Amino acid sequence: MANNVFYILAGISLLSALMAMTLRNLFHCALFWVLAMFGVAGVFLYLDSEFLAAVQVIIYVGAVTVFIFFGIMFTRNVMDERISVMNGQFALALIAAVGFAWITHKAIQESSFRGFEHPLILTQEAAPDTGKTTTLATLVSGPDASSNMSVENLAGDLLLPDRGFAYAFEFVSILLLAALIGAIVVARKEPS
Amino acid sequence: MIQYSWLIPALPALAFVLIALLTKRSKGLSASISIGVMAVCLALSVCLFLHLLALDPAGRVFAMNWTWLSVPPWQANMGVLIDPLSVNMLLVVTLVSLLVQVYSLGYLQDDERLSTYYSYLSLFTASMLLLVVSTNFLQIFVGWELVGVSSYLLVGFWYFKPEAAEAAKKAFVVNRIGDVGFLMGVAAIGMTFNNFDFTQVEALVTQGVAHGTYTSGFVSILALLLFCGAVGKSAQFPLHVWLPDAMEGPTPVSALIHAATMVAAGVYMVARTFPLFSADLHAMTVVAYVGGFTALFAASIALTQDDIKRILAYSTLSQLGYMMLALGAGGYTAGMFHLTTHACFKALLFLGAGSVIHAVHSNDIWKMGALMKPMRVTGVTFLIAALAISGVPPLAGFWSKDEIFAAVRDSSVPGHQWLLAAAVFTAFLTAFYMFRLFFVVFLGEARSPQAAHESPKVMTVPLLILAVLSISAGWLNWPGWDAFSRFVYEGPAPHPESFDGVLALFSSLVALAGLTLSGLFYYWKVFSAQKAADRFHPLYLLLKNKYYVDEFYGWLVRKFTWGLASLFDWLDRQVIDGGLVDGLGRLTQDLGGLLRFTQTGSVQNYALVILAAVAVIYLCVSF
Amino acid sequence: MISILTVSLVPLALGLFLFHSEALGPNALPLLSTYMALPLVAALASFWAPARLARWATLFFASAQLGLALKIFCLYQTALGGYQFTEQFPGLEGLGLHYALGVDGLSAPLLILVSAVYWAGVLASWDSPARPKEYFAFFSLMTAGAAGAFLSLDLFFFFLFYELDILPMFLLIGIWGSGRKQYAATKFALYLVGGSALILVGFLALHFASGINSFDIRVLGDLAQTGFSPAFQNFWFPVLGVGFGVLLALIPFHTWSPDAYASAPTAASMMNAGVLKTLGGYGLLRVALPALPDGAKHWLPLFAVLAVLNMLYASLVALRQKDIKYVVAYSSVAHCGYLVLGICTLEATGFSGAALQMVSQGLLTAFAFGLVGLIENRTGTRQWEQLGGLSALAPVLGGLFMLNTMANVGLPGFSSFVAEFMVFLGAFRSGFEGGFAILKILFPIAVTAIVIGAVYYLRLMQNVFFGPVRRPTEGPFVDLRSREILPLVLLLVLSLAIGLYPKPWADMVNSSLVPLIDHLGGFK
Amino acid sequence: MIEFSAFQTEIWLIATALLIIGVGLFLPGQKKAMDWLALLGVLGALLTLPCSGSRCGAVVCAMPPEAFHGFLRVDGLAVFFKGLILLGTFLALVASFRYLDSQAVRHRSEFLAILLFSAAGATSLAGSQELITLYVSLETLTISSFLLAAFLKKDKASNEAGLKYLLLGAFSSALLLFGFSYLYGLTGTTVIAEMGKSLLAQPSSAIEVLAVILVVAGLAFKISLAPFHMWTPDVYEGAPLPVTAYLSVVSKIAGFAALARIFWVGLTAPALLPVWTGLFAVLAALSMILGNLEALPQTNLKRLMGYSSIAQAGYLVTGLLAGGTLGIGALLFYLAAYLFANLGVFLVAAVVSSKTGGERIVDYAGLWKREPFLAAVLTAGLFSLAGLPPFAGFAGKWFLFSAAVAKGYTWLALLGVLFSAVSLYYYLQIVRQALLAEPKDPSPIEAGLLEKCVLGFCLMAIVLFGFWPTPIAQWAQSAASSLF
Amino acid sequence: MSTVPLAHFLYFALALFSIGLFGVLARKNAISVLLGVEMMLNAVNINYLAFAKYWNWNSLTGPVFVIFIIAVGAAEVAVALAIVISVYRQFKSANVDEVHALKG
Repeated sequence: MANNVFYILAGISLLSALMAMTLRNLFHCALFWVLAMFGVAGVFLYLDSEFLAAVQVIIYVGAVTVFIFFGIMFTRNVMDERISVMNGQFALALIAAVGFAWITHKAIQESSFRGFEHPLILTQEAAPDTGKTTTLATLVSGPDASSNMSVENLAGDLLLPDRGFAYAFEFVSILLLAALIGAIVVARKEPS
Repeated sequence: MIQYSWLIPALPALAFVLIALLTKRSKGLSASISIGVMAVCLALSVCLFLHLLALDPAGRVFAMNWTWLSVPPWQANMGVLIDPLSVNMLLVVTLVSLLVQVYSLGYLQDDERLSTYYSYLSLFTASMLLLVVSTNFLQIFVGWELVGVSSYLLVGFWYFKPEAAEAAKKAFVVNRIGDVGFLMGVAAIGMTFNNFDFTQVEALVTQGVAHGTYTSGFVSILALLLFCGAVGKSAQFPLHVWLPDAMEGPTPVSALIHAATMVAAGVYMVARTFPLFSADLHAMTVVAYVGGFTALFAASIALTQDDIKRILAYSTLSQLGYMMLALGAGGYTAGMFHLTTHACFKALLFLGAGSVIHAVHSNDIWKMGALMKPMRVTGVTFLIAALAISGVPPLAGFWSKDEIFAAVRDSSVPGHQWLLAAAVFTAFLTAFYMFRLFFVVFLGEARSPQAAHESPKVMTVPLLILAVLSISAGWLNWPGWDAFSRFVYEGPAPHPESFDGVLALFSSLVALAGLTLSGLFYYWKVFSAQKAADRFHPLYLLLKNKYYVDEFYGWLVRKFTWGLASLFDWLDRQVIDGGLVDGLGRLTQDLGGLLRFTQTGSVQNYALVILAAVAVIYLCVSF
Repeated sequence: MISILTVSLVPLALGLFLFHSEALGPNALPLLSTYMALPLVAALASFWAPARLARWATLFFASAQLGLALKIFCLYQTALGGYQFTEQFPGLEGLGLHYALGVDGLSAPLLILVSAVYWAGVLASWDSPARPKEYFAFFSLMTAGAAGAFLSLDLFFFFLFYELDILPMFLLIGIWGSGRKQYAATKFALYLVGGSALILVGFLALHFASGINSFDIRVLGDLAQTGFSPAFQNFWFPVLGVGFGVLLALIPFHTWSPDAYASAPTAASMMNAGVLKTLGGYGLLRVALPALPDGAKHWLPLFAVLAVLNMLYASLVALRQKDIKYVVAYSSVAHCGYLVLGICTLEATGFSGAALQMVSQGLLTAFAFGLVGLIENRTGTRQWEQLGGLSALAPVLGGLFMLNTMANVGLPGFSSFVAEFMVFLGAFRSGFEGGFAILKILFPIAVTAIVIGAVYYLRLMQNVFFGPVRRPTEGPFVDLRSREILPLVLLLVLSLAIGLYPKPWADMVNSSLVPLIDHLGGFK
Repeated sequence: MIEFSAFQTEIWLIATALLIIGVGLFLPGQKKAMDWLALLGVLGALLTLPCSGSRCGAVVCAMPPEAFHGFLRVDGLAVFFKGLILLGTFLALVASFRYLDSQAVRHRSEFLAILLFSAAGATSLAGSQELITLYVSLETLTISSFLLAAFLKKDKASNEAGLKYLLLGAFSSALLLFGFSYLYGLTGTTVIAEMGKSLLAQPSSAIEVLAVILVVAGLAFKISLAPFHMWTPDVYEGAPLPVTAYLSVVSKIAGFAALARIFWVGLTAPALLPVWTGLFAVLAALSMILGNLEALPQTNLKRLMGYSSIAQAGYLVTGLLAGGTLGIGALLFYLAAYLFANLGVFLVAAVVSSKTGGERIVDYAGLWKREPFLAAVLTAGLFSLAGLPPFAGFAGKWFLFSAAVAKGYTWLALLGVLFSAVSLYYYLQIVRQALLAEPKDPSPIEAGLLEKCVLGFCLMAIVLFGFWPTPIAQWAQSAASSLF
Repeated sequence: MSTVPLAHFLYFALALFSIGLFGVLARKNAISVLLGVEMMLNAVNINYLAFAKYWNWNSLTGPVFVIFIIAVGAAEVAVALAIVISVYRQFKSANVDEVHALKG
């Protein structure tokens, strides 16, 4: 049952992603794209990442789509249906995308990922005599839900300096600031 | 005495440097330096000669050596070798040089570049003397090249005359062709024996042949390589073409270089390295035949020439051919003897011719005539020289030519009887063309537009001295006394040629016959030369055009060398540079131009390339 | 004139004697570094000095360098042999680089060549160039490159100094040249960089294959230490050989040189044809042969064929040239053939011949280019068909050109005779006494070059200086001034010094070449 | 306690950027102030380096400062990279002032600030020891670069460059992330060193190889290595000149910082090493060939420099794949040489183009007559790029190729030197115009004092590194040793 | 509760990635291309979370990475839109294949 939820979500996502990438009408594309993002958010949920699912919905489905609709509005003639929406290398692109998928699929098939029917955890067994901490791992059948994956922990990881990601977190704000300033400057209409 | 012998080549060299660098401005001073030095050299040579005479015949060899260059295990020296052969040559060279230099004072008195002329002459004598006293193959080659360049400079002395410039170049290049062989020979000898020294190499050759270390065939190859040089320098067939053209130089130069001394260097070199030649009959045969052929060949050409100097030049060729013939036939002393006597009378002939040219300002014998009267000294001395070269007894040429005949007769060269016949016939021709020249120029009717007059004393005195020598030089080998042969002969060469009365008589008759026939044609006019020429027109044309050898060489050079040069030039410009080098550049650039089209400007193409690259790389890595 | 002599002789004397003085002590200054640095100083000085003083500054340092060269030559102890006056500073130990200079019997005469051509080049361009500061600076820089390359014992610095020549030469051709100068300059630079690409990779291969962390020529040239396998040597020798061959203008890699020389200003042609080319032969003798003896034995016969081809082919091509400078340029290509042939004998006499040929052809080619420059300067043309009978107008010029002709023809008395003769000796010995069999055939062919080599120069002499006077411009014709003669005289005197008494020179080069032959092990 | 010294460089840069924005907001007319502020900020950041890199001088660094769980560590290598990045930024800034004036760019403060943000991203990248930190830094650098490339809004080319760079940049970082995700899947960590240890312990698998290839693709894009290079000429040509200068140097250096760190720390497993070194060798060869050949027919200087930078990436990767202190040291040295040479050229180009408005090669005709000093720097820079002595590029190439030969990549070295010879041809095209051709417009071009000083500095560095490479090469080697 | 194998998540992500890829490569419109890129980033996110869940729950690295990717992606979209708008002003088109003045 629970599995089926995943497959349905995945199916919806992929289908709408496909639509989003192939439909002629850009507006419809954007809508399907939003649907696909919802599907992905659902999968996030399924992967016990409620918080991220929420972020996904807020940021992508909310903010990003708004942005994109903005963009669509600005670029008016995209609604014109007489012109092909695919470029000249459409066929090659298809082959490349399918080929890439095929290759990667093969690689995943051959890999050790294939064996994991259940979520597993890797417990680290410190081997005191050798001092190695992370190299040897034992695979144990993990608990179904994790108490670790909480917003608090996540926030802790992101904000506490000793957890390491605080720097990146701070830095991403710089990135956002730069992007914001830059986007404003670039997008602003220059007086002639 | 011997220890000062190095001064003999050194003094003229010093004179050259002095004149070239310091005294160019003063003609008189330059000439005095040069002539003075020559006189000193002559005196030194005479002293050496007397010194040697005083010694025991077995101990007349002295050598001094200074290391000039060495790469272990060999070393090359510069040195002075004093032995009868070289002293004989020294005497000839210094004497003729001195006389010619004095003569030049009159001949070239009006030339602005007299200083230069004397500097060149000094350079020449220095080089020639270096060659003469050389102790080894390298040194003789050095001298050889240096006389070549002096000859080049002197032939081209009047460089503003295009013919002179051309002749100078031709002389140099043709000599170089001979030098190819010579150089190979010297290199081969030096590297085979680790030695360049004449005496040591000769000893090694003798020993080596005796012990079977070296085959006589090998030695004869060495000898023939050396002989190539002699063929060039002594203008033997087929490298004779330069000598007649070299007559473009001032006449005293022709007398000195192209008659008496330098051209004889080839003969001297063969004599000097005689043991190498005599080690094998093949080498001797080649030498003899080249000499014999050249003698006959050149004499026949001389019959029809009109230029006084060219007639003498062909005569020189012919006489040099005699000398080679003698050496090839084994007549070591005969060759050297003829060299010596020839130096006297041929120098005399040329100086005489110079005197004539000086008087009439032309080289064409048909523009001269009846000069005996205004130019008595010249005429008489010229007659003496002509008689001498024709082999009329008892003048110098008679004796030396006779010894050559004797040597050829006794030679072991196969077919020597034919060579003898050729030599005798050449003697006949010699007498004929010499007296043709004499009769046309000095007797008969006057054809010169201007009145000729005798040359000044400074020119006639050398003529007189040479005339005396032309008469008397042959007496050195008076039958039974054989002073010359005994002096020069030292080595293991075959016996000294002995005088043969029958042969002498016969050859005298032949010479007289030639003389008489010539008189019948050109003096008494019993026969008409014109008619004879018409009668044998093809032959006449052939002789007149010198057997078309020059034309043939010209054709060869044009077709072959020039063609090859053009081909290579084309190859260089069009194929290597234009095709390969620029082509490679162009190809690279075109390749770049083609590759540009991959840069389509479409960003999605780029993305596709990235993805394709990832896929291809992955596939390549996995399989 | 007097001031030129003063500015030349005073520093010359300084260079000669300063280091000798007791007060300074024998090693007060590093001799070789100073030698190498002098042109660099000159470059800086001429760059910073006022334009009109640039030439004086350069002349000053050039003369000092000449003095120093003579001093090194005199102080070098032939009897001891080996590298002397060595200087060494640690460099990048991790990369095996160090700054090491030394001079041996092979390079000591070459230093004289470098300095003489430098000095002569400065005087040869005394009043021609526009922008004299840059001109003299670049010229000095070229010299520094050549000097450094001859002195370096470390391959990195050898290569650095060698390539240092390319940029200034490019600029000298491109800015101060004539004719198709841009084409020639570009071609020159590309060709030489292409050739040096091979050299560079070859050097690196030597270094890493040896397993010794050193670029020292002395170390890499010792097979006992490096232990290169024959297969390795056979592979890498041609790489280095072709690399140096490009520099030597070995056919078919020669086409850069006529164009470059013909377009370059006189002094640059002198330096480049006289000195830079020599570096190719030097590299072969100094690096390629000692390090790769088996490879050399394997490949030298082929190079010998190319060398002989150079001698004949270039001479014949020279015959067809209408531009005097091209004739001289092809002549210099032809003369490199002797050099290479000497090396290809793999034999002591041939080696000595090659070493002397380096010096000789350097001096004489520089001499020839100097003269051609003067002819062009006087007549305004280089096409010999437009010229004739110049001897009548300018006897001194004619006389010098005559000497040049004779020297290039290889007449005894000039260094070229000695060198070429020794090359022939070596070729014979190698061919007939157990060396390379192919030299049996090549030896006679090579000797014929003395004829063809003579023809084009004699023809030039005949056409330009003999015969009736012919020239494109009218007006007074001034014969050479003493300032113009002076540099040529220096080159000539050096050539004559070798040609008249070659023993000390030959002994000096032998002191390093005989050990080299021993090292190569002959043909046993 | 947070060790600020581990990221004080970035703090400096960001603070300066914010200050400039402030100036721009409140004193919009104060162009000079912004300029000097930017320069001072970079210089200040540069000054923070020696004390953050190591307390005992710049060369050896026993206890590199680290922070955030070791995710950020300023070891010797990081110091070196940061130094280069800051120098590059400084030079690009100097190149931009006059250019911005001549193009009448209105948002000067924003331009400068974004440039500084971008530089902060780059320096931060150099110190990152962990993929997330690295990714964020990288994106800061890249996204700011997109903006800079598109900064000339009225210029079609600039817009096109911005768009192309953006699309391909985003695409390639998606590939990179995809690769990272598999690496994370395989190792469970994003700390590069731990990742390396973990990979060492497991057998090689296809997905691992694929992940590595994706990472290569993502990062090769940044250093414009063929065949991931195709954006380079278009973007270089279209972007504003100082931005091109910045991209050609800083972006590339940062890319190499990431590559060196990820590959030589994270992916050294014996099964992987030959895969990616071999791969890099092929890509390097391809870059040299494509970059040099395609540069030959170019007529636009910026575009030509784009192709040139592709070729240079090829040479540089030679050092990367050779590895060891020798290879990475060579890489670092050559980066330094490349920095001065390339930026010297671009600085000259900026001065010239500000005066003439032209960016074609023929616009440099007769530069020698118009301003000899510019021509001299241009020549030296181009010759250095071609690898000719006495310039730094020569020593650099020597080190690079000797590292390659030492690792058995002789063919690559041979290819490199041969194509260096080819490259000389197109560099000479420029030099020929600058030195040998006659100017169409003989009016002098005067460079400002600052520009002259900086150009002089570049020239000095190019020549000095060429003549005496030892000190800097030693420093580079010791910096490289912090990887091994 | 969940028994979906890890590989299926991966396949899902892969499919999504490939669809995005196709969009990037084949769509004319710049906005569509951007949508494709974002889709690829989402696929990456799925990978991270899947690995995080199946591999090692203790560390939050995977989710953290996802957060950063989302943040950076958002910034990217902002910048992208700005540039697209600017391009549109100049080229009067937002079609990627019409923006190819720079080439060769």
